[in-house]
Amino acid sequence: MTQLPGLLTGSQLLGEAIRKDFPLLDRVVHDGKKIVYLDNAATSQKPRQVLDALNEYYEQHNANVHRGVHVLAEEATALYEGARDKVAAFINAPSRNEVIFTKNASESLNLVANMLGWADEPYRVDRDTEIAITEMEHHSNIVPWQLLSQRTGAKLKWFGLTDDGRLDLSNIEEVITEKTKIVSFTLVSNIMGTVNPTEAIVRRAQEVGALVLIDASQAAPHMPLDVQALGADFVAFTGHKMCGPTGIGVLWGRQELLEDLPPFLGGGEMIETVSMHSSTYAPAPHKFEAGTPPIAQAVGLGAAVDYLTAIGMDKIAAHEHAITEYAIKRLSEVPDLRIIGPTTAEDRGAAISFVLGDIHPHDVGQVLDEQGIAVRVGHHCARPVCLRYGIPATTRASFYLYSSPADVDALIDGLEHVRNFFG
Amino acid sequence: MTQLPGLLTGSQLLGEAIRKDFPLLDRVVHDGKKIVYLDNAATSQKPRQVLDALNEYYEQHNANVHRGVHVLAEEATALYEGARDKVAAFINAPSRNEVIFTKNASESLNLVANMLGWADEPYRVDRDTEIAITEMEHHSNIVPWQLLSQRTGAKLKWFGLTDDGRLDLSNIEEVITEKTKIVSFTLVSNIMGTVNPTEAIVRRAQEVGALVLIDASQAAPHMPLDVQALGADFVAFTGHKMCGPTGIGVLWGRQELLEDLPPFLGGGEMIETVSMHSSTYAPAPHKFEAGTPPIAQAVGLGAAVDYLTAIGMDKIAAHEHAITEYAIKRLSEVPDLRIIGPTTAEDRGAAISFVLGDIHPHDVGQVLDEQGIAVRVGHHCARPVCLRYGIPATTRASFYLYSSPADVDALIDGLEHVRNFFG
Amino acid sequence: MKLESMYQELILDHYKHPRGRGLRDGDAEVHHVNPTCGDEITLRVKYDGETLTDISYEGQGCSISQAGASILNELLVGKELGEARKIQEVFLELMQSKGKIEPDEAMEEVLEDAVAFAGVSKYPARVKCALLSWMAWKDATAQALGDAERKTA
Amino acid sequence: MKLESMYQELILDHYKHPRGRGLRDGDAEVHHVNPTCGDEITLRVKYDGETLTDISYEGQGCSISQAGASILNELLVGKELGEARKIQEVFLELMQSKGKIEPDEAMEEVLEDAVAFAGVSKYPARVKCALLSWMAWKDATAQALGDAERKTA
Ligand SMILES: Cc1ncc(COP(=O)(O)O)c(C=O)c1O
Ligand SMILES: Cc1ncc(COP(=O)(O)O)c(C=O)c1O
Repeated sequence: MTQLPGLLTGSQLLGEAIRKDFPLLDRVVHDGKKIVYLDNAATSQKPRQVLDALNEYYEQHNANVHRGVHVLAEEATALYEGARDKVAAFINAPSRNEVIFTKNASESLNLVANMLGWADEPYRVDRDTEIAITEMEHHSNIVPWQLLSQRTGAKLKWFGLTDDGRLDLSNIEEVITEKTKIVSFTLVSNIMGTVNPTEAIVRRAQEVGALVLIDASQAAPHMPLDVQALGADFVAFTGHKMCGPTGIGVLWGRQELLEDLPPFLGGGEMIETVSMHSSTYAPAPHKFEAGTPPIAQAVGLGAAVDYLTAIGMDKIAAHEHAITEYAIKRLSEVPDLRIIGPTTAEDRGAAISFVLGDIHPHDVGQVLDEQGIAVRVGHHCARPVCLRYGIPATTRASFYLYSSPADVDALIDGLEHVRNFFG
Repeated sequence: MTQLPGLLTGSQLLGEAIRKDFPLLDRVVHDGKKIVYLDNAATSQKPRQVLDALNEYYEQHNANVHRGVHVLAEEATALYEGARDKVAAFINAPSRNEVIFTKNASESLNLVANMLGWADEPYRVDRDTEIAITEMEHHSNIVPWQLLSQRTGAKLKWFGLTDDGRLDLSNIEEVITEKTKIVSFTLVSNIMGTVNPTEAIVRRAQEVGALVLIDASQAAPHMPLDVQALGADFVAFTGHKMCGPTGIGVLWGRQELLEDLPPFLGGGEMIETVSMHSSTYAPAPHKFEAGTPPIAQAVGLGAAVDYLTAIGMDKIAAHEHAITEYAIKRLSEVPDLRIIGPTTAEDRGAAISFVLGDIHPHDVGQVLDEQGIAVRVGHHCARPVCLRYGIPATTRASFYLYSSPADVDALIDGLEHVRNFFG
Repeated sequence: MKLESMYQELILDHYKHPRGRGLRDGDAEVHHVNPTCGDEITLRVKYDGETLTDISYEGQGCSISQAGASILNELLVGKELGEARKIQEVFLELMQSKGKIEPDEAMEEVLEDAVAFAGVSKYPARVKCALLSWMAWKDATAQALGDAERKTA
Repeated sequence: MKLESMYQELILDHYKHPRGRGLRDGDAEVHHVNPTCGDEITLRVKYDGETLTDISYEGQGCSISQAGASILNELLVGKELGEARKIQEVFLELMQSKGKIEPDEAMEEVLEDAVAFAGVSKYPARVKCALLSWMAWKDATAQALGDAERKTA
């Protein structure tokens, strides 16, 4: 480990041993360079423990879930429903039946938007009502609301951003009004790392009787998540960013709402009884899980949750905070580098976006890649943020539990090389 | 292998060697009984080759797809898009861009139903139009249309069944009329194994200008599938039944339709450009793939397609036909056993439903399970078929490329035991 | 054979020779379905004050669900409501035990023939079958008493 | 460093010293965006009969997309439409070659400085950057000629 004078005592850092759990971190690219993986906000790597759970599922227990009396079907069902228990505990859900498995966070967010479009009063979103989001949302928390607004005539409003990358809540009473039916916002920005203040927003939403959906895609992997403490009505996140497989997402929703709201996709598993003339629906969560669910992926997500919990989500948060603090300090020393988003480690996650002089992020990313450093460049599915700050794109380095100060150092050296290359 | 006097020469059978590719088939249950897996219509087992592809993806190439300039992102994108090429070739799609990855067949079917509900003319389903399905559909091809019908006011009609488990097309001109916008039906029944005559239905649909959606969930795993020869507008199927992972489905659709029809889920990946005020959508297939796709699962499905293709889909079909013929013959010898569905192997797949005297299928399944024989019991997500034939449920044995005549023999012995137990 | 711990002689006997089957006059009727397998029961209860004087039923389904109704009838008819409820709770506890409760004498005294279901609790897919008639009874009772309360109100 | 095969001196030079940049009078204007990275170009074409007399442009984006526009300008301005189209096809073929085409002399004669992009074809994510201005040119040309046709029709 690098010498970190003063700044990092190392005490908050997780050990390097964690890296051994992640096979991909041994990957060598471009003629002998060991990968420096700093694209964690896009997706995380998977520990051996998760891959083992997937393999064991497929090799020993694979069957379709529910409705089966044979031993494999019972085992697969127990594993799948056991994963639901694990996720429920991980987010402190009052009931396991409030945890719905989807294919990704995007489906979770769309699910809520669609439910509200088809709902009866008092939930129904229609031409006389409003939807509130923010300018720092991921496209997956913008486009579903644009679609809903187009389809129902509801008005879409949003919170703007301050110059230092935070939500501008100064006009909260105009953005969230008596007409607002749903407020949907991200807990942590995937592009700027900003951690948003939930309390003020939730309080205002409750005041006007609006539902609250929190996009926790960038929070669930990185910090303790307690859906009860958040006070939201729905919370969405995605498995692949939190050491789980691709192909699995989660929507948590309050029981009463899940009972009252209409289903989204129709099909096997989500029904109680079907005739050609009409059907009745199973209680939640099954009501919202049409078709064969992502069984192996749920099992893998359960293993990921076990893995993260064993390490401890607060330890992970502390580790990332220390790395972020160090990274911000070192990045601030790079000439011509401008951070887009909060420039201190307070109330921010471990995704750091920046621009480097007038070198286009594509070029930054490409030259870093040749050195084995994987960052993401572009608008990070948050183009309104780029528009807001008048930039075409950013370079984003994002850290996770296996990131080390040495990764930061490699990034800084890499950026030096970029500057020389285009200087 | 069992002696099969006269009936099976063995020449159409695939070798026993195939079983070695499937780790789960070595599973031992209930104190030493090797599993006899006859629940293939619910889900198939996975060959080692598919599991290897998943592991290699996660250990060597895992990254989020598209938009990345680093080497992992490029590899992951190439693997994901490569899987699309493989699937396109597997179904003889005119263009790879017509292949949409979903989470399962249910999502594929719901996607079409939702597109048509939001579409402009001439595709729009509304109160003045009709939808046609059949009484032998899986719930996943019934409930989406019931929902669409409730939401738009469109009338839902269906083809009934003949006593021998086939579609009754005698009133085709009443079921598919000038008002019909969409005809959706299954190529192979998951409960009775019936292979449906597509030509007559497609011809009538084209006559009245209705779109055709074919549910190929029980066809794609078992026989050569050529979407061009089918003449349909959309074809849906699911990965987990064809040696692929859970969490992945496919919707194929004709290019012009995918261009004209509106998107379903909104979010990252499916957009061209996003501002807070409006968004434009990427061309198909991306337009219909919101959020991080099931990347590893697509790669796994690609490996499954490679595996099946290497063996040959017509060889697989011939193998299953031989097994089905043998199974029907032997089942017919069991006293009090009544097959629900076609009682010959002609125009039928390898799923065979039956009732055994008045012993409830649950009890049949349970006693078979104790002997290590995994069948499915219940209504198989096709409750209208049970209603049609006046039975509460069936026992279903379903075969696949690794099934052997010895599996059939084990089933027959098992049923003998069931009869003694409840006799 | 392990299975025999589920299909006890007693269960098979109730299945083949159901007690009290058929629909008779009652204070309330309910129809319950087990959507996972299509088991169905139509059940009526008759109360004389606090005394459960009849449980009559028609149904179709597997041996477990049908034997369950027969045993329910045999066990509860004639009991006071309070006692019947206590029995139901003990049975529910046993069925939710995932095979972990080995019924002791005290339990056997409460459940009588119904202890034969202990083995079923190991089979999650079948627990619902075993509970079908018990849940129907609970529901029918709530309706009957609700009506009664409404009448006296 | 392997990367240098992508970032040829020539490309960096066009990037740092773009030729013909700025918007001037034209027959048609298009605005193209590369949605995957936000590269943008506004491009105008001016024809005198069949002769392409100017390509003027403004844009922002990475070195590859900006150098691409500069090279496009240098290479096509002054050419007859038919020849320009042929050059565009050869360039497209090179860019879609996934690094498999090693430009020979014949190709170099057609593409001149643009052969420097050969290395870019190995980077699928960047091919779109390289093609951005070429696609914009094609589109603008179609518009200009469509207008011309409509005018003469
Ligand atoms: C004919 C048919 N259609 C649709 C489906 C739904 O597939 P999935 O559950 O993977 O969505 C199935 C299988 O369950 C099926 O057999
Ligand atoms: C804040 C945020 N919301 C939503 C998403 C969408 O997640 P997914 O792509 O898994 O649907 C992402 C990640 O891409 C994200 O960072």
